[in-house]
Amino acid sequence: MNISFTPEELLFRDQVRDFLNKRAPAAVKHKQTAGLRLDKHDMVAWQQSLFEEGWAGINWPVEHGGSGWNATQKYIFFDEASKANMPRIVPFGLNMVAPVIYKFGNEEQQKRFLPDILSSKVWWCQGYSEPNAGSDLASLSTKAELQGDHYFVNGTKTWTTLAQYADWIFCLVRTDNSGRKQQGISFLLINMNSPGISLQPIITIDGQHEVNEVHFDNVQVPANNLIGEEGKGWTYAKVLLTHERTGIARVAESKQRFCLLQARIKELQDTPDQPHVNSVFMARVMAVEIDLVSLEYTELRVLSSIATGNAPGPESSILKILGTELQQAIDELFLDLSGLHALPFVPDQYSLGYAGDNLEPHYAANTAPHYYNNRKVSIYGGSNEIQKNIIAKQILGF
Amino acid sequence: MNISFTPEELLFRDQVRDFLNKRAPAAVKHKQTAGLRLDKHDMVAWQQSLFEEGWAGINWPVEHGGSGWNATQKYIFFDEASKANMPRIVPFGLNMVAPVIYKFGNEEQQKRFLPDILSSKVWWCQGYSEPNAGSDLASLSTKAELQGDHYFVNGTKTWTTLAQYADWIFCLVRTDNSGRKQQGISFLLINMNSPGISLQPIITIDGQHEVNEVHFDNVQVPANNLIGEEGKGWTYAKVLLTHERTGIARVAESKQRFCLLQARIKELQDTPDQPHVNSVFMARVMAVEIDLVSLEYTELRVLSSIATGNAPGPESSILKILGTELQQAIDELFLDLSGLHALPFVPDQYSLGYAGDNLEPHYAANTAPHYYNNRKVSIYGGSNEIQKNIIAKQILGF
Amino acid sequence: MDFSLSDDQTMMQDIVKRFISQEYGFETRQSLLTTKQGYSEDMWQTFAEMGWLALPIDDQYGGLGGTIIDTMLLQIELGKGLVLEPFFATAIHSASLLSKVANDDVKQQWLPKIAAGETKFAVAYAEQNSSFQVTQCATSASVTGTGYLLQGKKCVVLGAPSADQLLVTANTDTGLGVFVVDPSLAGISFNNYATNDGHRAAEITFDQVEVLTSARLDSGTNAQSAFDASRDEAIVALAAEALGIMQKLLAATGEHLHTRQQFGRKIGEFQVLQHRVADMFMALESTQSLLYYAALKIASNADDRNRATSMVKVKLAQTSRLVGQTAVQLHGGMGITDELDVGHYFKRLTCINALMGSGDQHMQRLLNHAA
Amino acid sequence: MDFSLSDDQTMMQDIVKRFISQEYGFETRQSLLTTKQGYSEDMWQTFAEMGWLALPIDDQYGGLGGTIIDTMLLQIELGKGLVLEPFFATAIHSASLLSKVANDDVKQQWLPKIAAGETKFAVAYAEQNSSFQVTQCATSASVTGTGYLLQGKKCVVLGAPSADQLLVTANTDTGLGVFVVDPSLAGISFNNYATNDGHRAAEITFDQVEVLTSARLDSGTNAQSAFDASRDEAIVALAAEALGIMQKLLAATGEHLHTRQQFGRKIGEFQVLQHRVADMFMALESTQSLLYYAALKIASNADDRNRATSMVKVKLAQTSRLVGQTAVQLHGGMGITDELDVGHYFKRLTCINALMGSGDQHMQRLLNHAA
Repeated sequence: MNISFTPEELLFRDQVRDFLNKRAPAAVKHKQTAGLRLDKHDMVAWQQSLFEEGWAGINWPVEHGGSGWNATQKYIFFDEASKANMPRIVPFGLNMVAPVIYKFGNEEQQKRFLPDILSSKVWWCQGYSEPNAGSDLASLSTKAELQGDHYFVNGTKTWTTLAQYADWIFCLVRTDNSGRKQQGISFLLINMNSPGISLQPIITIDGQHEVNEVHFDNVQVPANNLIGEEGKGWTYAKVLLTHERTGIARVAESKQRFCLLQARIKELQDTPDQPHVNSVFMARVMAVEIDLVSLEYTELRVLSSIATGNAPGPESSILKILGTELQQAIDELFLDLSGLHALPFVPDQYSLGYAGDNLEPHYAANTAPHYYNNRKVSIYGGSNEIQKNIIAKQILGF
Repeated sequence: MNISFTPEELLFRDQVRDFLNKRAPAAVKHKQTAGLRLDKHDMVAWQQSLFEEGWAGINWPVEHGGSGWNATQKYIFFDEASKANMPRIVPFGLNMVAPVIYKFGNEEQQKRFLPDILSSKVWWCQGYSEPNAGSDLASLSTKAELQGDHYFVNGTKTWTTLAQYADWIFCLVRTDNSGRKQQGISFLLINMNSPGISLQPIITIDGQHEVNEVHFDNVQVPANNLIGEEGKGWTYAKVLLTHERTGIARVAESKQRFCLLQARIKELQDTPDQPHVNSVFMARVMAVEIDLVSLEYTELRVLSSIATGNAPGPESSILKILGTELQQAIDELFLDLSGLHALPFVPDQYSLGYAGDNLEPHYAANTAPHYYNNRKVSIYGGSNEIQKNIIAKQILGF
Repeated sequence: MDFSLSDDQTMMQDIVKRFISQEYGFETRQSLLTTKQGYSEDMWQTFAEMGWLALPIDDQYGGLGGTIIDTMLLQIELGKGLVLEPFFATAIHSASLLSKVANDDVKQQWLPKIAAGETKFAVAYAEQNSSFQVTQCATSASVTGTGYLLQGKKCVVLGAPSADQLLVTANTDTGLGVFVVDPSLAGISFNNYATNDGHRAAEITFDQVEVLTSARLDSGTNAQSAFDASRDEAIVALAAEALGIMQKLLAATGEHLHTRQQFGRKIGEFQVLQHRVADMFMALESTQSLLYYAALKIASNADDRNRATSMVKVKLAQTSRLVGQTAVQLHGGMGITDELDVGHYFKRLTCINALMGSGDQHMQRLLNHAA
Repeated sequence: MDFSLSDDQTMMQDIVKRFISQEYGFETRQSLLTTKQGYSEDMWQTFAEMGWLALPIDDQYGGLGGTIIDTMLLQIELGKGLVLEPFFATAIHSASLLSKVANDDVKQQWLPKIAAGETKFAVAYAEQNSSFQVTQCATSASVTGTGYLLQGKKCVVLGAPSADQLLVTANTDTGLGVFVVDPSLAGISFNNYATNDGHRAAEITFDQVEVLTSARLDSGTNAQSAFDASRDEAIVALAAEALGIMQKLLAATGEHLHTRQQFGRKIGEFQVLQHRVADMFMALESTQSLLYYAALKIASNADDRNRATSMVKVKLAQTSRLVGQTAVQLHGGMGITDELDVGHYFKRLTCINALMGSGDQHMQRLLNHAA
């Protein structure tokens, strides 16, 4: 057991740092530091810079264009990228649909879809949740009926993140109603330009349009867009869900935000007579820092265990719960550090080229919307309550 | 709405203070202040001093010898008694079996039992819990079969507090097995000297003999020791349980212990370079103080509501949960204030006439055993989990 | 000792409750949110007619002379309606500060107008580096021949965009002063904005603003202690509003648990969620108890009053987060959509927490006080 | 970067695990509790034969030269057995302090004897008003013609009743000193007692105790920093022991939830209790992560090492309480009876929390450090 890096690993780290210094888009860095929302262009620009370096397929097999990194290299990359204030990778294409395609898709599908995912040319979104199937995902009812060479899809998906940017959607659809509800679910890829698809924006309490309802009204989908076998969609998705949960922990992102928080606290501590940083608050900051170190080591232990060939157990649920609780705890610290100054709702201030006056103190801007929006993280990806059920089941068998 | 006392109430308070100054047993006060356990003699002496004043039946109807106090007077009495470091009243006789006897017993039973309870001449204990019926009290199986003029009782009661002191035990027994499990339960008074009763001490992790198993081996009990009707025992007990829960909150006792804690903190703060009182610890102390004020006002609101004729709702469960959590939080503060010095297990030190050397610091003695023993308070009287079920049921109807 | 309400209080409570449920529904509020002003002037006049603006004001100044308990009861019900009108800024905080800091003439001049709904006020006290205790105040008022020259910047002045008059704190050579200032004076500029909870506020810059000597209200009184006392009353009012909101969130969550089905049953049948609701209920009861405690201590000396209001603010920081976050969590994704009321209650609770000192700041005050 | 164990480590772990489950069952321990000595001398010799006493000691002093990771793994398993032998006092704390403070001759004199199970030590450092940082030390060592005169009182000296030698901290005119002292010297008196977790300790009074100059071990080293470093190693060992205990408590609770029936079903079927077990499990994982973190930082500079051990101690204060209290709660009344092992694990966890600084003290150290 040791945590020091080998000379090769240190070399790799320098390479990553060099890349981040020279190639990471500056506009993205500004927005990240100022707590502003990224738009589609920002996210694509960042991911394409990775693609050009051959680093887009971080978890992908080498034969499909993966980076071929081991667990330590991945850790180094994400750690350095987060220190450089780069955003996480939008997961829907690169980390969610791609693994299903390269694991369960046929060769034609792999050739058709994977290159554009790797180069971030095509934007994907996820069609899992439905209005009446939240945590009980398997009870979904969007129907796909095979008629000749096409499926005809009818139903509604919801909480579809950034569907307004998407070229394609991967969906769990019901192709059979007879057996257990988990059976009869299939995994279907659907072009968002298909006639019969309509979007309805859902505005969240931070005033943003991030999620959508996607309606399918007799949408015609070529049968060769079905992944694997009919009725096996649930199995494919489950493999992915475990992965998704781990990703949701977002340890690197939390480290990044915690560093920003510490920098802002430092600024304030250097200001005479400032009222926000007191010993009660600092004890909460320290408690979060301890949880952050703990979570980072938990993640490293899990990655190390997976790397030595163990299957992930309840750990992915632990990472999901603790990771999202930590994100929310950091939000609360930002909020409380801002005090009264968190109240103004002026989302565009501090963006480059903003015409109005920016309100001081700068660190308070958008802390409240961020806090509001991030209440989602304990809800989505299988609510934290569901994760506890999963952990208990793995320990107790109940 | 107001919290000031009327001149009559202030007069009453002075009367109580005067009594506590002059008549409350000094030995009891010493033990309470030193955190030592009280023995039977101490508890009886305290209660008999109340009896001599006509104040033993605090919740009793006047016709049976009750003090006739209103809610405010009761509050004043308990508040003053706790400030004077007096212990709570042992509930089994005066507060638990007595109400059942004066509400549901016949005149002969009232004459036979109530005077000796009021004067603390006879010690009662409670026979509810059984080894296989903990939180699920209604599944009790101790059997009482009527043969002629006597019941024959067989079974085992457990967690029977201070049964080793007791002259009588009041029991829930099963007289019928046919209907719902709550039916067929009867309320029976049993003399502890009856042949066939045997005690088995249960030693708890604080090294004390406080609770017992009570075995009944064909114990013969006169049929006129049955309270009310056969099969109605559950109903009688439920009336009592709500009362018990409220009592378990022990707000006055928590105030008393918190005052002791503050006095000890004060001593330490006056000691140069002491290591135990730091800002992190003091923030916890303050949080407990806030909860204490909150709980006291919750209790006052409940008492005021009951006094104006409302039935107690989920409030008694709230008082049970918050009151026991608070007791345990105060235990933790004592423990942490003591640090390393909580480790020595020398239960007899600091008692009057103790021959050995007392270990310094004095306040650390017995803080750990107290903490260990008090883990019971969130378990007994219907575990706090059961109380939350009750609250949820009253709010949600599930 | 008596915790029951008078008949008058119960009646008032019922009237407000009925008004809110009949006249101030969620749709009404949603449509007000999108107006330029952000609230309804008609509604404001109705508040005046109902006597709510007059309630906290002394009867010798055109008010109804209600007690803090009356204000508390009113605020609980207004909280349930998430009212957008600048009631807190004008009728609570400004009226209280005026009552405590001004002389009789000034009170006769302004309080009846507040009570009648004719004049709105806002208190401009917060600054970038000020705490809820206004011990630091960078805005200055320097003496001129005819009065004072105000210089400085105030942040997050609630109700400022609609205010007819401002109460401004500023440092003078004789300590903290409170000034009544016409917002249209030369040298005053506003940066108006909406707050996260849909209310309106402004950043106000005072650049060489000339005011008359008579604008200073605290001659003969202590501005610091008047501000301190009015802030404690404001805290009780805010905590009451928060309690009303939490009551609404508990009710909404209970209803949702009866409606929403998952895994083939009502989600309210899951024991974990049942206990979560029990936790919410206990949080509510604890808050209510400390609210009563603080309200009943408002008439005590400053130390006891400070202590009691800090206690309720610390508890509220904890319970309002628990109740707000749990309500959102149990509503699932719907809980953070703009179309459901739950998220709006949650946002208002969050903002209340940030007003008049955070839980941490009040805990720190309690610790400093105890040390 | 690598978190896996070596084959040797896995083998050692298995051996200790098997020994504890076969030779150190709960009944064995219960009977040792009631003996005068409170532990088994035979067991101690077995520990020596197994090489456990030698494990943390350098191979040049008769030890096996194990790393802190090896010690950690050993302690996790010993924790599960709740061993009563003074392993921590002698083989962990004393051996570490000797290694860091003494010169080569002294180490050659004592460390092989510790490794062989021939000599037991105890560290007498705590005093009534001392903290875990031993910056305050009221016990004094004043220079005489031939050596020093010790004067003072030490509290809660773990393992003292069975110790052959004491390591005593005392203030000298050149700063903190560490002395090796024969407990039978004139002027030393013991007040022996059991501790809450069944271990043995003593209050030791030094009344004009004469020791030779050579008794002072810290000539040429810094006693304060040696003590500091040995304390950090001791904290890792204690946290590892606590982790082993918590693993046992989780397993026992899981089993109980499968056995105990209430309301006609296994109590493990209640979702609230399931989630409580999930909380215990998460607490365990968090503790383990910080334990690894601290262990891997032991070789770093003092600042980083202090920080890491304070972090694990803060987390442990929280998780050990959660796990211990939940295990007791879920066992119901049985959880606090002397006859069930659960209560004994709970007591040991509680005592570990109080050793080497409470969670609050370590949090305070972290805050002071950060400020």
